[in-house]
Amino acid sequence: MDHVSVWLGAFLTLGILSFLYKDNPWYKLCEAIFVGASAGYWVIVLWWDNLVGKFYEGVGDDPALWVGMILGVLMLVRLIPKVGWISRWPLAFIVGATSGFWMMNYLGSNIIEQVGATIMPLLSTQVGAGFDAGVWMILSRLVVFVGTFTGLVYFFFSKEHKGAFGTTARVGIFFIMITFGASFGYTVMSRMSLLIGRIDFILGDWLGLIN
Amino acid sequence: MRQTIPLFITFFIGILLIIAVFIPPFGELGETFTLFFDIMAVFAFFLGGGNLLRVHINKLRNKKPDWPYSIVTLSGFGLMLAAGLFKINNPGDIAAAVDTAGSLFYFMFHAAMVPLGSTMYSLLAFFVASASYRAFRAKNREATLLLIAAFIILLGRTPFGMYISGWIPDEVSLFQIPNLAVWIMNSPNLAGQRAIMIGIGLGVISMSLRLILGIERSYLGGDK
Amino acid sequence: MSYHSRRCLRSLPTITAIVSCLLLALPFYASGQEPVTDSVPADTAVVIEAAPPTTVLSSDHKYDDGDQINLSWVPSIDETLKDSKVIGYKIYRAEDGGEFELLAEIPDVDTTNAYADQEVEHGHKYAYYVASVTETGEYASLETMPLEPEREWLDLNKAYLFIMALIISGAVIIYVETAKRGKELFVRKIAGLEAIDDAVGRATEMGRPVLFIPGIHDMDDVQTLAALTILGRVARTIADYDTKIFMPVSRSLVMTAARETIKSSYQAAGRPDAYNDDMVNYVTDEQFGYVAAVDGIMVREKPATVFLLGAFFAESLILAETGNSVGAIQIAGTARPAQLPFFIAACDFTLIGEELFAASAYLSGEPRQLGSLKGQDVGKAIAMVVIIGGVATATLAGAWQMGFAESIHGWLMEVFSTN
Amino acid sequence: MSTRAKELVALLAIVVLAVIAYIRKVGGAGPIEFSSTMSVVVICLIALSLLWILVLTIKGRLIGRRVVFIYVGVAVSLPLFMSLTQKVSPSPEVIQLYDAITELPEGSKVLISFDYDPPSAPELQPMAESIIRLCMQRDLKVIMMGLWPQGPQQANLAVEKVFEDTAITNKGLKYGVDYVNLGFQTGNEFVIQRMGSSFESMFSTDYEGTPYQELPLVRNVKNFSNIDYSVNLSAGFPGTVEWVQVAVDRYGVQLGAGNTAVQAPQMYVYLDAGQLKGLVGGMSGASEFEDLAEYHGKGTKYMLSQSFAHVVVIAFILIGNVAFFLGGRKSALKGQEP
Repeated sequence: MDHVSVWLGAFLTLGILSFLYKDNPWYKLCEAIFVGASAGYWVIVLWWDNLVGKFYEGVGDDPALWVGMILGVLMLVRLIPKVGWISRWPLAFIVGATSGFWMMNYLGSNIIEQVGATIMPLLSTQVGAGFDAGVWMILSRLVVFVGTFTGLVYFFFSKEHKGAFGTTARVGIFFIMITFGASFGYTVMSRMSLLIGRIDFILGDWLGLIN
Repeated sequence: MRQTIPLFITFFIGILLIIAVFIPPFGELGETFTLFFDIMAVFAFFLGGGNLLRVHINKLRNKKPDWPYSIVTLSGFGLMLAAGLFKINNPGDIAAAVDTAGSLFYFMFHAAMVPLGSTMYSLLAFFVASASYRAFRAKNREATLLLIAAFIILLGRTPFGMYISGWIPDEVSLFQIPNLAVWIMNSPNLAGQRAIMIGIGLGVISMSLRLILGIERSYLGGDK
Repeated sequence: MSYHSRRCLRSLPTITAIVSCLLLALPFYASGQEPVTDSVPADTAVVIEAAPPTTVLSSDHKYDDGDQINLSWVPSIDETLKDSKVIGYKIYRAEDGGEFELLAEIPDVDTTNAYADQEVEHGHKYAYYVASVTETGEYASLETMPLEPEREWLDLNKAYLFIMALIISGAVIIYVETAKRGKELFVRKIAGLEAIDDAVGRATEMGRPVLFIPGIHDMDDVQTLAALTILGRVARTIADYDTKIFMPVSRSLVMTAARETIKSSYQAAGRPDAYNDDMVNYVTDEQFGYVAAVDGIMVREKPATVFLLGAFFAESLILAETGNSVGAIQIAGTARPAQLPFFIAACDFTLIGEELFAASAYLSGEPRQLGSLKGQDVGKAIAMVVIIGGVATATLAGAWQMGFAESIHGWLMEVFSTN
Repeated sequence: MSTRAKELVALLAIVVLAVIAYIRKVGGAGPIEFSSTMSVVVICLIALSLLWILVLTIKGRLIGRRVVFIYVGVAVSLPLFMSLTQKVSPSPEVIQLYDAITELPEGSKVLISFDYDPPSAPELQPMAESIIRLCMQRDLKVIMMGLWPQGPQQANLAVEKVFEDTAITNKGLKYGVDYVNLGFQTGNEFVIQRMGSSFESMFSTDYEGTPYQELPLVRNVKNFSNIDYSVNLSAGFPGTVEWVQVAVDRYGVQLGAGNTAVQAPQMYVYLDAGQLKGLVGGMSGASEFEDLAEYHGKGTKYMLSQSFAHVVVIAFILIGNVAFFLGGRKSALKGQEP
């Protein structure tokens, strides 16, 4: 890396880190650069990839893309107050498409797949295998079964969490909490790695203090 | 009228995409609609980018607090725009990809945006620690379970986990912390994840139906 | 049943047998031409190093748009020999009786003896042959009969998916209708949502703004839609209390949609004049550029209440910790399990997964919307029953090999698989 | 001295130190490395000061955010100077991925999708490097692509890094024949879906602009059926979830994944259901993989820093809780609980 980009990188890195101390002009400067440059970056990406790459180069083969173009232009109609309400049409289109598309996707991958995966024999490794599961496997299968079931009870809206139902829901929230704990524990690792990468840049690439 | 047409559009498109799943010739409809969405996003950006410009120009004009930073934002925006639109300094001239190595756009991205983005991201390491110190308290049974699980996973991922629990005999090796960490990931964590995922699936279906059927219409604005 | 149909049924096995024999034999009679072996040099003595594959069969892929033909063959007999020289297969195809062209090469001789040709189009006929390949030559099989891929208008593989969709949507719709007729429906309290009024009230008392962050995804994410539906309710409260709301967003489309939403809430509250487009501002699409800006806004504007609802990724904790450090009350919610622990740690109330999607219905208090929540509970109940029944039958079928349990389990696995 | 003056002095000090270090670097001085005695002393010092914080917290004096921040910074930086190494024991899901690659016959095609950007590189880049290195060592063909705009750049960086190893360079691998970078395509999961019928329809040229048909390695690759194993290196959306939902569920692709540690827990669902064949999670996963592949790169080097940082976080959780039970509970009862 050449001197300019290393120094620039270091200047910006330290500027962002200075936010940890407090909000200050250095951070504000970095923030301003970041917002301006990245907004510009995304316009360019949208421009070349979407407008040129997908529309301009694709519309010859697929005239249907004009629909997207028309909907896009309709979005701008809001700048004309008199007919501004037409700009709700593309919005309605997006809401309909997003709802319809994801509804079926979530039904498949989140409900059917997951329910299917929970159906496991408790006492055997697989169906038809006899009593061949070890103690730990039985325990694990039982935990997955009970955890999934009680977790669903927790999300039940139609019944107050009272009595036996409440106890089951409470077991469910216990499992959900363990899930969160596990995610947290696992995540901490990741977060530290990012910082290690930055420090490696400062101490290694910039200052040459470490290998 | 002003509400009926959008409601009809939402209904029609929503139902169309649901049915498309079952009709092979419509199989690529979702894909096509994503293309539409991508094209619409470009036009939406005229509004968004316009808004960004307006806010900062206003700040400059009215000399609001911190107005000098608006100059930086606007010039950063302009420079990136020019660099990308005219492919300034692009070794492969106008036909090459905008982010070809050596171009001004590439330089701006790697020398400015990458360090900024990575560092902003890495602030998380600090916040994780401060949240751990302040908020992860065994206040009640739920919080205690969360803590214990987090703790075992954390320990299981460091060599200390092995040192601490190395004495545990191999017959019950599950209780050695690294193994326990794996077990937590594979069993109780899996169960919790599944319950959450199934719940989310149902939540999405129900909300989608409310939107498609027009029961939920707050996003559409009023009749005026 | 008529006599004729019964008779037909009785002879069905025989007919099937004859037809399949014919089908198997077809490739051998399919073409009078000699197989193409032009890669073997003609002027040298022909040494046949490997036998060609046999019984090459092409069949239409069921329930598609007529865009796939499945090909299978019996591998070259040489593969069973120890010193087989076969290094792979080449597949050739002719479209509408034209020239045969190389379609694909399959290097892995051990495992593959099938190929799915997805480069076909409805309305054309395709014939194939497969050649076993050695270092020096190719040995072609007979050609298949030309086959036109068929287009089906209904994907019967997805019949169960359709029924599931019907049951769950049906439940939602039935409850919505029941509620519309005026039947009282009970929905339990959700803590995070009960707190919204207080949180907005607090901002009013302190004279500080409410900050609403709808996640970092665009309108094509359902979580963003959920956030906007909640925004509709929150903005209504804000309009009633006359509090300031500020909403920086990272997507232009979200900006337009959020403006519509807030505007309509202000209209519904009878205060359209108090609405102002500057309540919602676009910042940048870049994830961490947006976070840098929002963090800056938080420390400078010091909002009293922060809503973090929608699709969040790594930025969840950066935003939540900064919000916490300025002393804001924070209400968060996302469907991303990995980010939930951070919200739980740093925010005052957290909507977990499904609660995010249920929130707007719950907040509206409208009977029809509450009805939809009941409907999704039916889905949950079905899932719970299936899990119990499935695990029970699987256990019975697993340990004791009970016949009835095996068939129920088998059926459940068929229903609950997307493939 | 006013706060402002103090801040300025601190800033000046940082600048001066940086300039000195930079001059030192330009002058050709090598890196600094702590001896093992020195390392142990440093570790003891950190431990002692943590104890001191524990005492303070029990006494009811919560330390400020900034002190916590300094600890994190120190815990991450100092180990980078140390010459200690740390033993790792590979977890089953990492072994599964390693085995999946090593069991492939020579010449098999491996597809690697780079679905991350530079901010996630510290975690995923070491994985990318060691997976590519392993493939090249075993004479597998590597096809790279990205669903994230910056993915292909990361792919090139990884290949460059792998080529620094003479054992790999000596193989005389050729671009287009032994490895290829197809570049980025927008469209998220739809790109995967389209690839199910034709790679070429999504990548008409490679990253350099060479037409698909002119690349000997992929010329005959129609779709997933010509790929023997796929690896998805993912930092979020689109990523492993989408690859599983589309490539695995619809096209039966053999898929392994490298994930950031944040995402990895969600993948156990897929691992358990057999939809994923192998998973490398986070930096520790990367170092485990490096251990299996017998090459010690950045994953191993960073691991010490990471373990340190973990210990600091664990210490802070412990301190917080000990103080909560011994003294802080009173303040909690008084309603001052954070």
